[in-house]
Amino acid sequence: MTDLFVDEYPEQARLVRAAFLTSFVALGIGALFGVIQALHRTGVFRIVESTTYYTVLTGHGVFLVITFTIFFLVGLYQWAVTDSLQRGPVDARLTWSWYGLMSVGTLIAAIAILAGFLDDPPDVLGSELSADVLFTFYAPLQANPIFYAGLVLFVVGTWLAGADWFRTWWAWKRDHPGERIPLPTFMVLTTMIMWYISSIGVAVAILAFILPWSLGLIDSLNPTLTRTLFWYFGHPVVYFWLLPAYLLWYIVLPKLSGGRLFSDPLARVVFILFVLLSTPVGIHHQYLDPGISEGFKFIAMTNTMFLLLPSLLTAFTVVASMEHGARQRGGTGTLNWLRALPWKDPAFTGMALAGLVFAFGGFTGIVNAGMNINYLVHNSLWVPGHIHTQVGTAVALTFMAGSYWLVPQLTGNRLVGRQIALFQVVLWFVGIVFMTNSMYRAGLIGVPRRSAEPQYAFDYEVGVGSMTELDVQLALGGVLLFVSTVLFLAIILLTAFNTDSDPLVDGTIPPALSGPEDSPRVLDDLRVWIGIALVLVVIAYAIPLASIVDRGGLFGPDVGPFPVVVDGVMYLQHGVAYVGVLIT
Amino acid sequence: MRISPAKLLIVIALCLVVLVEARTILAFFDVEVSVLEIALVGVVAITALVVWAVRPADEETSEP
Amino acid sequence: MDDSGISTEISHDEFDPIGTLALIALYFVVLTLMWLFTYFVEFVGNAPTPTVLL
Amino acid sequence: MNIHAYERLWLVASMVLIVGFIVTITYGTVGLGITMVDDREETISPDDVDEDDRFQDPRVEQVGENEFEAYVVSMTFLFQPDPIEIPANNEVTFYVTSRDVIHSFTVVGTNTNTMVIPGEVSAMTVEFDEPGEYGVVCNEYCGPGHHDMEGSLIVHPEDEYSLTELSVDAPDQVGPGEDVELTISIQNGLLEDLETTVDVEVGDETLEQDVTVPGGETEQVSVTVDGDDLEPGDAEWSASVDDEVETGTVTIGDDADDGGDEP
Repeated sequence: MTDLFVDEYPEQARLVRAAFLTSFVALGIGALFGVIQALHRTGVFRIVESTTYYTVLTGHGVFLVITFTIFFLVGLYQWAVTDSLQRGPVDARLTWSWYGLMSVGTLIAAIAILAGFLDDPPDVLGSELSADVLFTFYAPLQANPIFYAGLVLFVVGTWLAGADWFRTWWAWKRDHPGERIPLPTFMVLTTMIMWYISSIGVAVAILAFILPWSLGLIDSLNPTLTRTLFWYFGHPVVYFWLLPAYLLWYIVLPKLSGGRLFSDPLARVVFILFVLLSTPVGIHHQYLDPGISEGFKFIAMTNTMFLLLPSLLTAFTVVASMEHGARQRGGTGTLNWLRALPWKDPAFTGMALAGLVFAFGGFTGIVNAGMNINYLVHNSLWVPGHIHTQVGTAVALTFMAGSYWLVPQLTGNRLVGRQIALFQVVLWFVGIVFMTNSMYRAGLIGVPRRSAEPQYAFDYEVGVGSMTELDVQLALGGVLLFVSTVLFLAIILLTAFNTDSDPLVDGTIPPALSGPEDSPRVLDDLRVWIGIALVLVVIAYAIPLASIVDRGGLFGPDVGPFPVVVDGVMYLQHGVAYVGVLIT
Repeated sequence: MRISPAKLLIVIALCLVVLVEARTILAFFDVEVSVLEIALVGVVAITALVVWAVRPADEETSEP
Repeated sequence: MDDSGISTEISHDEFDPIGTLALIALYFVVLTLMWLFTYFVEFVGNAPTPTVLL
Repeated sequence: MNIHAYERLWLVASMVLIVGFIVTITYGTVGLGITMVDDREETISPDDVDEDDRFQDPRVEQVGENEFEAYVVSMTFLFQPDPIEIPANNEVTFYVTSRDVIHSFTVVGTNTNTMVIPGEVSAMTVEFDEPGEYGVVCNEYCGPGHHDMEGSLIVHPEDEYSLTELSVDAPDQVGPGEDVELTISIQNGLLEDLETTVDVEVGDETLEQDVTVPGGETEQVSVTVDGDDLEPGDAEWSASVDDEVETGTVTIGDDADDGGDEP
């Protein structure tokens, strides 16, 4: 057995542990908020006021899809770069600065969000402290400026993390001239290129428009423009969550299966396709937006459909790698080899089940990508169904499973409760099936997402069964997922304190069956791919953005702010006044 | 045991998936099954599965 | 038995991922059927849908 | 590059799938005529919604044979008009704008669904075949009362649909024995002529009068009730055309007679 990561790179292991700690704290809070919502919107049990539901929803979104996923990503990528290049960063101070910046950013945004629970939030920077604007913060809904400032600091932190990894790679390259980039580092670098290109959108949206507007420096903005800039970033960000899971599937899963990665060249092609195609697709979130022509929507759709290709290729490569493992373990037959896989290993089973859910969640993604079929599912409960199968399971469950393999190597402690860990990942799988099945079915009959009380004066036309049954199913799924999260956190916590033990884990990664030497060197020439990606972005976005600015103006047709304050009374009075006008 | 506890657990999980989806799919073919019926079928199926799994195999073979 | 449980080493040229091909072919069929159902039954059957003024 | 034969096969199959999906969507557009909400409408500032011809008075209008337009304003947390009433089997184009933040206009259980963005007007042409009452919801988070934002869409059978508006000019008071004269204006919002009957009741007296209102015009009908047939005191009156009803009270005789118990 080789040296553990923690023994070889103690400083790096410390950083990865810190990143995972932040990530898992966010997971705990986010999961608690999640179960509150599952019980609230189905009317099973309401612990908060319906107006406060949106504070919970904002927290659930931001803490899970920003803090949990991205802190896990930076931890995992720090491990991947260090482990595959076999060296630490050039300057550890930079490493700790980006971690610090990301943490401070998160903390500031979290304060703004959690202030939503106060009865009388204090004034900060000239407006009430609150951020009930959800993860998407669509203007003209307005949060307190510190919410946006926190997001900016966080994103700048991730940029510095990327710079740190590039610097490590450049230093490695000087010592290893002519060598191919090790696959894990290749994945890290390509992910970060995609992130740099895509986060330009949200940076411009916040720095040029939303932040100055929330500070009162400008009076008006163009909601279609900020929304389009958000989605320019908002779709690639889902790949920013997904690609670390892909890294685990390509690098760790074949090893856990007892085999080797089927094809290193195709893994590289897949990541390059993500660099090229992740960004010029964001308009597919705006199929039902006025102010954007059908032609641009159609172009976004074709790009999105071709973005299926890397995921479909991944399905083959990863399954083939698992099959290779199964056959090396003595598996036979066309399908009987599935029985030879190491199902008792929670790390393996978690990732395999995550992959299975991802394959079927992928179908719902295809529906979301289809332009006119969006009329059926847009903003219905179908969409969170999709999100929870993809980021909520493919990504989250893979991260949990990966932690079962990685945390012992980062701490030098043996994993506590391997059988409970197996139960935990299977419980997550069952929970997500219950919850998302209900969400998909409810979405198809028009139940909206993001609503505290989706119960109205009319009745939904439920094809099979009843609305009550769908509600109970959703709530049950949510509770199972919450229990599963608590189990996961408990296992990790106990493992962290399980110091008197030796981990039963082998951290070596076997080489791929078909190695990098089988692929053209141009795959490693990152400048080429950056260039092509930028050209594609310009082609996909230049004309739509020009058209939006031309129609509504850079600062919009006089659209003022609507601060979302905790006290909903003002809004209700506003509404009642209009009802009054209507009646009289 | 005919299969390992880990595999039994996963087969039960997959069983639950089939049960959850079965009602919707059967309804496409105009077969209406109530929640109670499907729950009953589920209990019977999973019990049968567990009983089958824990009985000793005809010839004891070690798990791969 | 070590933790990985590997009993035979299989090299690239010996490995024929026939099981993967079978699974992925099944996936292809399932995707196609679900797509056709969702588009032509769920979506087209959910009228009215915004159409062109003829 | 060294790619396994099966993987090449899967690559081809994947491309077939992708192209198949795009072909299906294109068929929806070209074959079924489904159009996306797009940029065909001019922008409008939320501040100008109240001055805009279409949106200052949110309503349904007939614009051609079997063609209607519905102008809808959404705001925190309601839709105007509410309910929206349209005929079945007719093309109805919805124009929806927002007075404040981003909303949606979603007719639950149908594909009639659009985002509503301040500054923009969403336009959708649909034809409802099934009469009935549909729920309208906002499915984009718009503030703390988002879940209360609900409206309704009533689809009337084509032959029962009317856009008739009624207004009545009636005296508050007449002297003892004087005639009561009601002037009833009937506005026909449809393009077809409206042949109908005006029913008037004053006190215990009932009168009927046939009237034809040309499409898009307003006709006035005067109805006179002989004052000698009416009891002194407050008399309830009502005038109705089809489903529209106006009511009021006329006092017959001197003020002092009514004893001061105003309704």
